[in-house]
Amino acid sequence: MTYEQAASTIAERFSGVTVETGAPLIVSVPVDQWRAFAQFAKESLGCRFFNFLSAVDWKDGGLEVVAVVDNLDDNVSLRLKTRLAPSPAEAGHDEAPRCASLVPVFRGANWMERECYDMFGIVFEDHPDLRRILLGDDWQGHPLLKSYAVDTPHPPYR
Amino acid sequence: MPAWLVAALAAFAVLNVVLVIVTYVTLLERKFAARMQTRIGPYRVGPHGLLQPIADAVKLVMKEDIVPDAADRPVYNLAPIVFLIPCMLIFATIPFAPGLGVADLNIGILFFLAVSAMEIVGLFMAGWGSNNKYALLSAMRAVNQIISYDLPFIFSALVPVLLTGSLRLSDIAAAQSGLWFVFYPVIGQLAFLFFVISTLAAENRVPFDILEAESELVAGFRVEYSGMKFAIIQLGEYAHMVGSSFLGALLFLGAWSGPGPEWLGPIWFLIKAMLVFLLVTWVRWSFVRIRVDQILTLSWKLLLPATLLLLATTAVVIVWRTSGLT
Amino acid sequence: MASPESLTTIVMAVLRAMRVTFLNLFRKPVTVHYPDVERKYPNRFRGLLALTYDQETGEENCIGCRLCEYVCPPAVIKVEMLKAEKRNYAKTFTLELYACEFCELCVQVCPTDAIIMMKSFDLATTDRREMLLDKDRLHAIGLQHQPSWATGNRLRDAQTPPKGAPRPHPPQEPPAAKPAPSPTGASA
Amino acid sequence: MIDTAVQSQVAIDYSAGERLTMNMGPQHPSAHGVFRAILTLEGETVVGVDAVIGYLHRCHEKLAETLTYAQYPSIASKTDYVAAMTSEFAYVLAAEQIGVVDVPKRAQYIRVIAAELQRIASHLLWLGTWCMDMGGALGGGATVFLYCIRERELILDLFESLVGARLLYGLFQVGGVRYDLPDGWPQQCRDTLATIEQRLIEYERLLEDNPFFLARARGVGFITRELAEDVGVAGPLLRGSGVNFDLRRNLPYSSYGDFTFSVPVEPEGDCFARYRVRMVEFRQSIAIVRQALDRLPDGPISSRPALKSVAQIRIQKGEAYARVEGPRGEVGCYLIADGSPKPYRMKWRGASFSNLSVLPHVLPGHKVADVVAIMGSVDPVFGEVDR
Repeated sequence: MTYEQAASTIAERFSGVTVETGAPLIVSVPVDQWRAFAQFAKESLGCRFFNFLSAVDWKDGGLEVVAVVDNLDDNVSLRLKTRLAPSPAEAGHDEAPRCASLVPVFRGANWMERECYDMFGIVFEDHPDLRRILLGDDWQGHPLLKSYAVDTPHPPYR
Repeated sequence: MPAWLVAALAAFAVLNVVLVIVTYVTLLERKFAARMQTRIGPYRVGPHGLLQPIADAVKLVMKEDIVPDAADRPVYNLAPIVFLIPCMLIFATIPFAPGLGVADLNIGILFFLAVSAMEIVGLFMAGWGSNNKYALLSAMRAVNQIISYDLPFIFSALVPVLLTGSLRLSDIAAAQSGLWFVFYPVIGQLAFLFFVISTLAAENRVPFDILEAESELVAGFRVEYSGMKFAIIQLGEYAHMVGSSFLGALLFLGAWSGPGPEWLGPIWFLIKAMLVFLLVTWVRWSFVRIRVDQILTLSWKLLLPATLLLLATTAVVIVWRTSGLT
Repeated sequence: MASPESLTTIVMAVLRAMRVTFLNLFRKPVTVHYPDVERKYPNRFRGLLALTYDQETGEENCIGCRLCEYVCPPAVIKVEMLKAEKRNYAKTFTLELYACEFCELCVQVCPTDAIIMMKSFDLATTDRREMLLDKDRLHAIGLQHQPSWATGNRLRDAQTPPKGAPRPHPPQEPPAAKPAPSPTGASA
Repeated sequence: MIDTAVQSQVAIDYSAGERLTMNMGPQHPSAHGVFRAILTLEGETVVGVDAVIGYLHRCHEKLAETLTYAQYPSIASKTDYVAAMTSEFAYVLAAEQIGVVDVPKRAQYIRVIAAELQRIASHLLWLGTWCMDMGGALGGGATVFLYCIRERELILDLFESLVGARLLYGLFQVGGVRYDLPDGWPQQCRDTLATIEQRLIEYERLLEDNPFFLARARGVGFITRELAEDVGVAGPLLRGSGVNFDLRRNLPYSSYGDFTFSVPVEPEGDCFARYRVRMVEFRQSIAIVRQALDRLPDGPISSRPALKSVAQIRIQKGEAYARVEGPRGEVGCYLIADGSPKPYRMKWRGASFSNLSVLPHVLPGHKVADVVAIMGSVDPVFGEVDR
C-alpha cells in the first residue's frame, strides 16, 4: 500500500478531508469526522501503529490536535490534523475546546490525551479517566498554551 | 568446681568465640563478594578493612532506635530476642574438638534441628509487630518458605546419622576419621548437595531470598528496625548461617579429622566450616532470585521426594552392607 | 518434573554461571582508592569554569562582550562591560555554578579564549553562596587547576575544513602566538 | 502513610476485604527512577495498576520554545539521560529537515558512531538494572550489574575523550557535530568494542539457560503484537513481540543505509524475548560502529563551521517530524518553525512514555515479583516519560 494508493482511497471515502501528498501524508480532518477517520485509517489503511497524539496552540487560529499513525509493514506514515476552537484564555469565552477521544480506536491514546488535557486544556469526550497526568492535581492553568506566560528566570536561584 | 559452673564457663567461652566468628564472617563475605565483582571491598577502617565489623557494630549500637508508633510494641520489641536465641542455641551441641564442646548430648543433631526451626517464630513476630505492609508480606513468605525447606534440611542431615548409627555429633565426627561422608560413593555427594540447597533456603539466601527481596519488599521483615534491634536480627541471621555451615562441615567433611597433630583439629574444623560458608556465598553472588511459588514447587515437588528417596536408599545400602559383611 | 537431559542442561548452566563468577575472583579490581589515587583526566575534560589571563601581557582576556551571556541556555552568566580606550574589560562577571550545565557553549563562543573549563570536578562546597562565582574567584580557579584542551579558537578551528580553508595556519598544531598551556600539547 | 492530597482521585479503599492496596512508591528501589505504581493486590497477584508519573516533569516542550536552535541540543540530552546522544539526534535532525541544512558525510558517520555506542552503553545499563531488580542488591543480580557498569565505564571514557563529558554531551549541533575524533580515538574505540564483545559472551554464560534466570524471565509479561502496535510501544519491545520494524532500516537517516546490520525479531513477546532482542542488538551495534570506523571519510564535521556554529540560526517556516531509533525505541521530535531563531512548537515523542503506558494492560494477573521483572524489561527512563 503506497502513499498514492492511500491518498486515493482517502479522497474517495472522505469528502471534507484535504490531503497534502508527500512522505508523511498530512491529512487535515474536520473535527466531527475525527474518530471515524482514525477508525478508517486503522482498518482499511492498515495504520495499526499509534505513534503519538499532541496539540499545537495557533493562538487565534485555534488549537490543533495532531496524531501520527503508521502502517509498519508498508512504511506509510499518516499525520492527522484537526482544528478546534481557540483556547478560552485567548478567545475570552470560558468553554474549553472539545474533541472526540481516540481511546476506543487506539488504547495508546489514553495517556497521550491525558497529557494534552494537562498541557492544553482540551477536553476529550468519553475518555475513560481524563485527569492531569504530568502536573500536580492542584495546578492552575495549562502551561503549553501560548498565553501561559513564561516566567522570568526563576526567582529562587537569584 | 561444681558441674553447672563448668558448663556455664564453657557456654560463655563458646558464645564469645561464636560472636567473634560471626562478626568476622560478615567481613569475609563482603571481601569475597567484592573480589568476585572485581572491586576491592571495605578497606578504609583499619588495615585492609579488618576493623570494619567492629565499626559496623559500634555504628548500629549508636544509631537511634526508631519505633513506629502504630507498631504492636511488645511483639515488636521481643521479636529480635526471640529470633536471636535459637540462632545462638544451635552452637551448644556442636563439638569443636573431641572433648571441647558445651554439651555433647546423645541426641545432638535432633536438638540442633529442632532449635534451628524455632527462629521462624521470632521472624514472624518481627513481621507482624512492625505493622508495615512490606514486613507483613515478607513474614508470610518467610513462614511458608522456611517450613517447606525444613523437611528436606532434616532428611538430608539424617543421612550421615544413618551412616554412623548415632545421633551424637561427636560420634558422627569420629566415624568420619577414615572416610569423610561427602566422599561416600553416591549417597554422600547427593546428601551434601541437598543439604547445601536447603541451607540456602532455610537461611533465605539468594536464590531463595524472597524474604528481604529489596526490589519488591524493600527490606522485608526488618524494614522497621533500626539501631541495636537491627544489629541483633542481623547477628541472628549470620549466626544461623555460620551454625549451618559448621553443621555441614561436621556432618559431611569430617569435623576435625585432617593431617597434622591432634591439637590442629579445631583449626581444620573452622577452615572446613568457612569453606562451606564460602560455597554458599559463591552461590549467593552468582544467581538471580526466583519467585515465591517457584521456590515452593521446587521444595515440595523436587527436593522433598528426592531427599526421602535418598534416605531410603541409604537405609537399604546400610542393611545390605552390614548383612553382607557379617 | 525435570526430564533427565534438561536436568543435565540445568546443572551445566548452573556450573557455567558459577565458573564465571569464580574466574572473576582472580581479575584485578577495577576500582581505585579514590581520594588517594587521582583519576587521570582526558584532554578535553569539561570541569570547573575559569577566566584566563593572556600568556605574554598577563592581562585579562575577557573583553566583556557578553556573547557567553547570550548563548548560555540556563542563563547563569551575567557580565557588565567596562569601556576603556584601547580595549574593553569586564567590570563584573558572575557565574552561578549551581545551575550551570557544563555544555561548553560559552567556551565555544568566546572570541578571546577568556572563559575555559578546567580539569577538575570537585565542585562541592559547604555554603550555597560559594557557588555564585565572581570575577576574581573565576580568575583564581584559572590559576589553580590544569586547563582543558578546549578553548574557543580551538573548538571553532576544529570545525572548519582542514584543507583549502582560507585559515592562515592549519588548526592542528596550536597557533604560534598562544602556546598551549595544556601539558600534553594540543592533540586536536 | 498514603499521601492524602492524592486520596481524592485515587480511590484507596480498605473495604474490599482481602484486597491490599500497596504503593510501589516513587522512592521504591526498583522503580527505575521516580515512578509510583499503586498496585491493588489479592495476596501476591496484582489485580489493578494505577501509574502516577510526572515527578520529573520539567516541561521540555515549553523550554524548547524559549531556547534557540543552537542552545537546545545540549538541553535535549536531558530528556533521555541514559541515551543522551539519540535524544539530541532527533532534535537536530528535525531542525535540519525543516531548514534543509545539509550535513557533511563525516559528521553523519560520527553521529552514527556516537548513537550506536550510546545504544551499547544504554543496553548495558538496562541489563545491569534488570538483573539487579530480579536478583536483589545483595545477590547475583548485583554481580551482573557491576560487570555491566564496568563495561559501561569503558564507553563513558570513550565519550569523555571525544566530548569531555560522561553522561550529557551536547555533541550534536544543527548542521553537524561540535567535536572531531581526537587522535588515537578510533583505536581506543576498537579495543573497547573487542573487550565488550568478549564480556557479552560472559554475561550470556552467566544468564542463558540458567534455571533461576529463565524461571523469572520466560513466560512473564506477555505483550501481544496487537497490543504492542495499538499502544504504540516501540523498539526492543515491538521487535520482542514479533513486529519486524526498525527505523534505522525501514526509514534510514544520517547514512544508516551504508551499513549492513540485521534486525533481531522474537515472536513470543515475553521478558525473555526482549532480552534476546537486546542481546543481539548489542552485537549489531558493535558491527555498525566497526563498519563506520573503517569507512570514516575525512572532511568537515559541520556545514555551519566556526563562528556560525554558535550564532543564531533562523530556520524558515515549516514543520517536520524526525524519528530516531533510540535504545528504548522510536524517539521522535515534531518541530514547527516560524522563521525566528526559536521553534514555535516542539513535541517530544519519548519512547519510554508509550512503553510505560503498556504496563497497566500487561501487569494485572502477575505476581509482585513479576511486576519488577516486567518493569525492568520495559526499561523506562523517567526523564523521557515525564519530559
